[in-house]
Formats: sequence, structure tokens, C-alpha cells
Amino acid sequence: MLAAILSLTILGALLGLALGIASRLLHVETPPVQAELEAMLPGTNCGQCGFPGCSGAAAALAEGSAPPTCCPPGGKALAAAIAEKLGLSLDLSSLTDEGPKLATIAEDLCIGCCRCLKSCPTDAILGAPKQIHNILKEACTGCAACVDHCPTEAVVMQPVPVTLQHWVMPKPLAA
Amino acid sequence: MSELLLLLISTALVNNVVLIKFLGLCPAMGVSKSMDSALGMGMATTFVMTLASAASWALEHWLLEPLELTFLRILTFILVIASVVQFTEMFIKKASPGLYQSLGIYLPLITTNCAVLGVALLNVQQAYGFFWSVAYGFGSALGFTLVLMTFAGLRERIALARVPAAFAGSPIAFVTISLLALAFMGFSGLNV
Amino acid sequence: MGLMEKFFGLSWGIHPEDHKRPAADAATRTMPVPERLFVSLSQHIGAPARPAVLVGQQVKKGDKLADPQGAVSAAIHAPTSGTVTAIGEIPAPHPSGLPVLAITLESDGKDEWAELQGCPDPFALEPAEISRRVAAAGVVGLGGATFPAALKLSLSQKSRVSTLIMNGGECEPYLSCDDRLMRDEAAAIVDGIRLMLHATGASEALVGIEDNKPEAIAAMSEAARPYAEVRIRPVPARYPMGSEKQLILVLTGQEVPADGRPGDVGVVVHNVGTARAVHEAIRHGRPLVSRLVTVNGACVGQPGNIFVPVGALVEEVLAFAGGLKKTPERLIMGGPMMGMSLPHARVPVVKGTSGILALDAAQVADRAQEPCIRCASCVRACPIGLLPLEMARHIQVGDLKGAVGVGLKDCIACGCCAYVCPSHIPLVQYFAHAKGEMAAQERARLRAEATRKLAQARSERLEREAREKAELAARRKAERAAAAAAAASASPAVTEGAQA
Amino acid sequence: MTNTYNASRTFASPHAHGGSGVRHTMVRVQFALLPATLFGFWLYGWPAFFLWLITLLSCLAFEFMSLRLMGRQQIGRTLGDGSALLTGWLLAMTLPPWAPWWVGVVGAFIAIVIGKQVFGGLGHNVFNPAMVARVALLISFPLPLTTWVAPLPLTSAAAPGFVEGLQITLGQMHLTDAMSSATLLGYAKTELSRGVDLVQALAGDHAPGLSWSGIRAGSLGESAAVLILAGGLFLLVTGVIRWQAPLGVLAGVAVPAAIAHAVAPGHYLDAGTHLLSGALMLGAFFIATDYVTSPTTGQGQLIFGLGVGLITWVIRSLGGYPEGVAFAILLMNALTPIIDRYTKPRILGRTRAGRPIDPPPVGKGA
Repeated sequence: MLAAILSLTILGALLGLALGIASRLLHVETPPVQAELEAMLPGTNCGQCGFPGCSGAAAALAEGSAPPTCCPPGGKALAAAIAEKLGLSLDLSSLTDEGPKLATIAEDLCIGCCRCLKSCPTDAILGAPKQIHNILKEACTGCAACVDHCPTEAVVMQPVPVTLQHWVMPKPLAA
Repeated sequence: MSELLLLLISTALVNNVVLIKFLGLCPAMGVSKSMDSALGMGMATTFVMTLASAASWALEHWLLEPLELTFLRILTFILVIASVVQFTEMFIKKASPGLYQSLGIYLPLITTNCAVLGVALLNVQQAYGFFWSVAYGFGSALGFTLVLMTFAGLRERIALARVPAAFAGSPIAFVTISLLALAFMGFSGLNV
Repeated sequence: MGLMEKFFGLSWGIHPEDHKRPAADAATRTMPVPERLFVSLSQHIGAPARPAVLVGQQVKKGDKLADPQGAVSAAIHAPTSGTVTAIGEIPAPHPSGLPVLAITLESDGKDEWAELQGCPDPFALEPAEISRRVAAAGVVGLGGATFPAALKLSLSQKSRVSTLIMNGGECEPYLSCDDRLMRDEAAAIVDGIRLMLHATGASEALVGIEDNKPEAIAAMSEAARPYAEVRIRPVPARYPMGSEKQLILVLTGQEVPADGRPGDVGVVVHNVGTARAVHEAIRHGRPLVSRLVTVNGACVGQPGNIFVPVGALVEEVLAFAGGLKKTPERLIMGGPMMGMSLPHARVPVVKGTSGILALDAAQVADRAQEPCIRCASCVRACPIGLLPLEMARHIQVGDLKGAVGVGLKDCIACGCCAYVCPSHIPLVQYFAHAKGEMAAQERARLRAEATRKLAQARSERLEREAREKAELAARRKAERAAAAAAAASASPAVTEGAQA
Repeated sequence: MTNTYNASRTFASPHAHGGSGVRHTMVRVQFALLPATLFGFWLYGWPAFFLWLITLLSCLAFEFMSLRLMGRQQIGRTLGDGSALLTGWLLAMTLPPWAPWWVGVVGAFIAIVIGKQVFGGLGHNVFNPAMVARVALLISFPLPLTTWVAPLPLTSAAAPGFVEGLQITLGQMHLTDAMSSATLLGYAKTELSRGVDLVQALAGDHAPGLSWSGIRAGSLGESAAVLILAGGLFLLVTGVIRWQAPLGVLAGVAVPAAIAHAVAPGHYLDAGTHLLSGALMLGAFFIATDYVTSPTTGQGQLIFGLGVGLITWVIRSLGGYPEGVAFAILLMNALTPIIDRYTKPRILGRTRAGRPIDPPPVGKGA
């Protein structure tokens, strides 16, 4: 009986030792996934995903508690990139990419209260107190943070009109 | 030399470890989504199987039989296989992180891969000499890799097919691997 | 397709019935200037031109209407004399029917040229000067790609191109505008070729003409006899012989690297129509304001080649070509293989319009799509050696990256695969969709990156403002303390104890 | 009166078509199969015709059922494209002529439902449906699949009449031993296992010469190797199939057979017998050239054919089963994705590995 116990413990000890040495030789530190994920997210902390800003969303994604499609402004491309990074399978059905929307200000309603100015994560709104405000189209990400700040509901989300350069040939219906 | 060749052919094709002996089915289903990860898994398993066959022969003839501890056979074999797998995992993590990422959970799972332990035990059962048991381990690992690569190629093609909803995902994979097993039965009875 | 060619000759591409006759043999007609012209501002590859005229301004024929904008762009000139009545959006000659910015010109009927500045002895000019004049005349590639010609000339000059290839292939069925030009104005074309040789510094010019155009080969050989450096090289008639990579391969045996330009193998390719435009621009100073367009198809009254002013409506061109015998199945601008289907006929002709086709149902032969049976006739037909069936299958399931992996980026959308597919799968539509989708995703990625920079800039601004406010508060507090200390020092005895 | 034109939707180029069609190809293949099938009906009488008919009809029925289950539209058009018909026809050709009716029905179910529709219908299946059914039947029902019948041409007296034929197929009348006999390959395999030298075994009335004319025991459509060859050449000439796969299969069997026969005539059949016996000719011209389950490029098809031929010869000479074509086709179907991956045509302007070629040195002088 003793031989059985002894041989196994010695064998285990020897192998354990060998593995300890090997792990020190082959050590490789991997950058935390969360930092990489955060670099991919838009970084506007718009909160549409329900997490406290992009770092919160990145942490949730790293833990796996958030689906890759949790970031609406990112759209399909970002969802695909996150899924590939985490090696998750991806179903794009939930993400109805009906096209980006941009905020537009109805100039006759704007009273120049500057409330929306402060809420915009990318400083896309131009204006001064008591002056009519307007929105820079290139800077607006369509996060709709400004819509509910406006007392006179002058801010409206409108779909981006398709231009000749941005038009995409429709996909044929598969037979 | 020709017996070695015949042994390899018989273990790889005639009684293939995955499709005829039905050993190592879960990695076959799990890692066969793409050919590159299948090749990576095949290489890792070949390395582990060959080493495990050699180690298990040594353990059997130098440790277990002299001390009549053959009842400990499975325990020691698993211990050795686990450490070899752990070493392989560290090596692959260092050598190619991409492959490590694509193999994912299935790399440490080689320890529980019944093909590896199965081959080690079969070696003991057939009382092969050292060289023949290593050859037998290598041959069955070759068969494992062959089936894994072929099946991965089929799954890559099926991933693009318009599979009906009821069969999408793993059901169609099961149908495919069963048809592959059907085809491999052609080699049965190959008196080689 | 002879047996020899089947085994040893060219195996790529297809050999469609060319439907060029009798339209090719009909004499050229010149269309009278219509009452109103719609001159589109993006008639070339690159940024749209910027209007240089005001509404209501009187212009002569040949006056500049719009300046090139940015590095890759082209000038646009008035196709006739008249007044500019509007600068606004009109339906573009594009399958989507979306609008494009254009200048509407009301013709005054005089069709009077502005005073032009020709050059009697152009070979004395510096090559750079020739490129400048070609750019000033708004000449673009007339083969259909409409790349600004001057830019190509100067680029070839810089990369020391040794061979100039003139593309007289015109491999698209139905089209015969190049063929007609070569027959009628071979001398002008050869003169244009010699001018481009001088401009690019190339040592020889090879004029590739498909062997199904014997009259054109004869006329061009006759015109090129006195000049040794211009050599006429008949090439086997097959589609897409007119595509750059194929013509270079057949004429010089060189292969253009996948992500490179013909300049990398010391070659530059121009259309024969462009050569004539260069001749007109340098010799007579005339800008590119009209071009020869083939009007063909079963539904056209009198098919043939017509000189059309740029900006004329397709509707008017068809009316001038004998009207439509019956409602066409499909109206196409360009050739049937690579041309664009038009939403309706009220769209303007542009510099790149090589043909207007009104095809009936038999000629279009459109049938419902059936599943792909992997017969690989598309693989044999592809001139670039791609796998159209695999690419389409990747795109069908939405795996665009997989499609690029199989070679989507090298696809020249020539249409051979969809032409031979027995299951009538619209393969080129899949590839066009995939390329459009990837471009859209790339734009979204760039926009996301820009957004991240803006967000960072904002957070830095907020931090800076907070820091400045804090410093301001600190400085004011320090001043108040100093003032208090000064007050205290003025009456030291009283406040000493309290201060400590 | 100018006809106004308004496009119904956005059309993509090209706006012309070469006129080829799927139905057009399928009809030609069925036409090429006709001579061998009619010869089979003549050689084995009415039961063969009924079996062929039942297999075809059940194939169409199962296709209709699965399309309906999957809720596909235009079921009529899909049925009409002749692919289910062709699968059933090829399956029937490989079955023993007097097999009972349920062999045809079960075979059709396996071929159409498991072999094709499960993968997503025409063009998406990975294994050749007819061969899947043939192998599944052979392994699960060995007895009915290996009871061959001596040729009883319709004209001869002993041939079963119309009603008798129907009864045989419906299984009421079972076969008397006198009628049944072994195929050439089966006979050679049993003789070899009994250790009899092949040369004497094949001297008597079993001489392989008989197989040239086709008057010998065998499957419904395979006995007339010459007629199948004719059908195959017709397909080759009309461009429906390409020469690489058939040549590969025939060479893949003939070369090892010739070598082995030269080395040990007693143990291995000669090349000629191999080529003309069993399902080889049918496999080479009709099954190995199935578009869906064979590689796309000519080079790939050649490798595919050689693989099929070699595995067929290995199974016939060394394996347990007398006929290896069905197994060989399935095995090579499994390898097709790998073959396709390594026999891609070279993209213009790129090296075979896919990197852009580096341009030749360009300079004023060069």
C-alpha cells in the first residue's frame, strides 16, 4: 500500500516541479481585455447601453455580462469587432440598423437657453445665451442626449438623407 | 518499415479513433468550426498523444508492473497526460496567442479527451513494445487530425449554406459527421 | 472561339454576340443643341466641380462653368452659348435616381463659341504645359471611367512611363462610338496620341483594336503609317479585352500588381476618344463639351452614333434617334455588361456616356434567380481568376470579411460571371452591395474615431476650465489674504494674536 | 408618341445573359443516362422498371414534402429543375434490379431529405445524395442490396411478365436461387477469400470478356459499361461535364490495377476488368462530375477523380466490400473543401499565395 502512495506523491511532486519551472520560462503577460475593449468603444459615454459610460460598458463586456450588440452608436461594425475580440457568436437581428440619425434644431422654437449645449458629449452644438443654436452635422453622433434637455422641444432626431456617394446597392433577394 | 506504414494506415483510416472507435468526439465537434483552429487542435493532440503513449508505456513497464500497482494505471496516466497538456498550453500561449485564442477552452480539455487516455490504455491492452505504442499513438493522432481537418472543411462550407432553421448550428454538424462516419466504414475489413 | 484558342489561347472572359452592326455602319449624326441643358457638376472621378458662374449670367460656348476642386477633379465648360438659369439638384444618371448638383443652361440658339486659344505648333510646348491645357479643357477619360486625363498625363510623366497604350478595344456589345471615331477621325486620334506621347515622355504607343473592327484597323493604320512610334496592334475580340489589366497583359505581357497602378509596370492606358479630345483641346483650344454616343437597342427607331452636347437629356437624344418603337424593358447608359440602368429618360448625358441603350426583354434576358449549383462556369469566365460563387455565398450570409478573403477587392465588376451563370444569379449586384456596405462601414468607423477624438477634446476642455476656475479662486483667495495681511500689518498690534 | 419608361426597381449590371440554364443541363444529363437505363430494363425485365419508377416518384414526393415543410415558395419551379429526378435516377441505377420497393423508397428518403434538403437544398449539400443513400442502404440492409440476379432479357421466355414483375417488386414473390447469381466483383472477392487463385477462377463462364457486352449480373444501370461510356462522352462533347474528373477516376483505378495485376495476377484483377465492372463507369462520368459536390477548378477535379479511383481500387482489392465507388465518392466529397482551398486559381496581379506581385524594375532605361 505504501508503495502506491509513495510512487504517486513522488510522481506528482516531480511533474508539479517541472510545470512550475516551465510556467516561469514561458510566462507571457496579456494586456487586460477591458482596456482594449474600451479603446474600441466610441468613448462618448452617451449611456445608451445603460452602463455608466464606455468604461462601464467595457467592464461589463469583459465580464461577459453585456452582449456585443450593447452599443447602439457603434452599429453593426462595432458589434462584429467586439464579438470577434471576445470570440462570441453574434446575432445581428436585434440591431435594427435603420441608419444613423442626426439631431436638428428647429430655429423658430429655440430660445437660446444653452441647456442642450452642456449635455452634448462631443460639443456638436453651437450657440450662445439668447442666440439661436445650431448643430454641426460632422460632430453629432446621434446619441440624442440633447433631445430631452430642450424645454421647447426644438431638438428633433432626423435620419440622414442618402446621397449619391453614400448610396449602397441593395442586396439581391436570395432564391 | 512496411509494417510501420501498415500500422499507421490501419490506425488512421481503418479503425479511426474518432469515426470508428468514437473516441474524442467533443473536441471533434467543438474545435471544427474553422480549418486553422482544427489544424492547431490536431497538432496539439498529436503532440500530447505521442508523448502520452511514450510516458504511459514507461510508467506501465517501469513503475506499475514491477510494483504490482496496475490498479493505479488510469490515475497515473491521467496525471501524466494532464501535465503534458498543461505544458502544451503554456507553449502555445507563448508561441501563437492567435491559435491559443481560437482553441480557447478546448486546449486544456485535451486532458479529458477520451482519445488520448483511450489510446494509452489500448497500448497497454495490446501489449505493444515501446516503439509500436508510440507509433500507435502517433497513428491514431494522425487519424484524429485528418478527421478534424476534413470535418472543419465541411463545416466551413456548411456555415455558408442556407440550412433550415431547425437544423442550423450543431444539428447539421452532427448529420455531417455521421455521414462522414458512414463513408469511413468503407475502409472496414481492409485486411492490411 | 476556335479550338486552338480554347486550349492554348486566352481562356478567360466570354465571347458574347457583339450586336454592333448595323448601328456601327450608320453615318454619324450631330444632334442640334436642345433648348435646355443640365450640366452635372460630378461628371468625373474625384470631387465635384465648384460652380464658377452666377444664375442669370450670360456664357458663350466653351466658357468655364465650374472649376476643379481638390487634387482629383475636372473643370466643366458650357456646351452652348446661353444664360445660366439655375444651379440646383436634378435626377442623376444613376440607377438609384438620387439627385446631383447641376447647372441648368438655357441655350440662346446662337451656339456661338467663345474666342479659343489654339496652338499651331504644340510639340514646342513643354509636357507640363500640355497637361495644364488638357486640364483647362476639362478632358476626362472617355472610355467610361472618366478619370481626369491631365492628372494621368502628369502622373505618368513623373513615374517615367515607357509605353502608352491606346484602348480602342470597345469590347462591350452594342457600343461602336470608338469604332466610328477611329473610322472617321483617325488622323485627329493619331495626332492626339502623338501629343500624349510628347506629354508623357513615353517612347512608343500601342493602339489595341479588337479584330472585329477591320475598317477601324485599316483607317488607323493608314493614319499612323508616317509615324513609326505609333503602332496599331489588333487584339482578339473577347470581353473584357477593353479592361486595363487585360489589354496590358495581351499587348505587353506585363501583369499589373494587384494593388498597384499601370504606371508600376511602365504603362499608361488612355481611350482613343480621349486622344481626340486632347487633339481638339491642344490644337484648337476647344474644351470637352460634346461627345459621340452610340444609341442602340431593339427599341430605338434609327440606331447609330450621334454627337451629343454634354447635358442634353437622354429623352431628347432618343427622340432625335428616331424615338422609341416600343417601351423598352430596360434603359441603360453605357454598355450592357458594365453600364448603369437608368430610372427614367429625364436624366442628362454626361462626359462618360459612351452609349444609350433601349433594350427589349429578349435582349436583357432577365429571369428569376435560382439556387447556385456550383457549376463553376463563373470561375472559368472570370478574367481576374476569382471565385465568384464563393464570394457571393459569403456575401449572402453577410460575411463581408470572408468575401474579401476570397478576393472581392480585386473584382473589376466586368459582369462575365453573371452573364454565364445558368442559375441567373445577379453576382455583380452582390459584389456591388458588398463593396458599398464595406465603404459605409469604413465611413462609420472613421466617424466613430472622430467622435472619440471630439469626446476626448471635450473632457480635456472641461478639465482645463475646472483647473482654471480653481486657480482663479486660489489666486483671488491669496489676494484677499494678502490684502488682509497688508491691512493687518498697517495695525500690527491688534491683529497679531488672531492671525496666528 | 414616345413610350415613357420608368424602371420598376434598381437593376445591377450586367443587363444581358448568355442563355444557359440549370434545367437545360439536367435534361441533357438525363438524356445521356437513357441508353444504359433502357438496356437495364431490357436486361432485367419489368421489376427493374418498377423499381426505377418508384425511386423517382418517391424522390419527387420527399422533395415536395421537405420544401413544403421548410415553407419555400415556388415549390413547383424547384421540383421542375430536375435535380431530385436526377438524384433518384442515379440512385436507382446503382440498386440491384429486383430489389423490393421499400429499398427504393427508403433510399429516396435518405438521398433527398438527409442527403440534400437538410443541408439547405440544391447547391448546399456537401455529400452526393445518391451515394449517401446507396452507402446507407448497403450498410443497413445488406441482404436485399447484395441479391443480384442473372440477366433475363425481356424477350426470353422465363422473363417475368408485367403483373409478375409488379409482384416481384412489391415483394410477394421471392427469388428462387436459380435466378440469383453473383456479380463479377463479388465472385472474385469470395474466390479470393477462399484462397482460390484468380486466374483459374475467372477462366470459366465468368470470363471478364462478358462484361464488355453487359450481359452479366449487376446493378440496374451499371451492367452496360459501354452505353454509360457513350452517355458520358456525349456529356463531355456537349460541355456539360469537363474531362478532368472522369479521366482521374478511370486512371485512378486503371494504374494501380495494372501494376498490381502485373505483380500478382493471382490476387488482383486486371485494369480492363476493373474499368468495365461495377459502378465505375457510372461513377466516373455521372457521379464524380456532380457540380455541387466536386471541386470547382479543373485541377481540383483531377485530384478529386484520382482520389476516387485510388480509394475504389483499394476497397475493391483489399477492403471488405466488393464495390468501393460509393465509399470513394463520399470520402472525396468530404475532402472537396480542402482540395478547393489549395487549388484556387491564381488572381491576376497576385502571387499564388495572394500577395501582390512586386512590379518589374521600371526606369527610363529598363
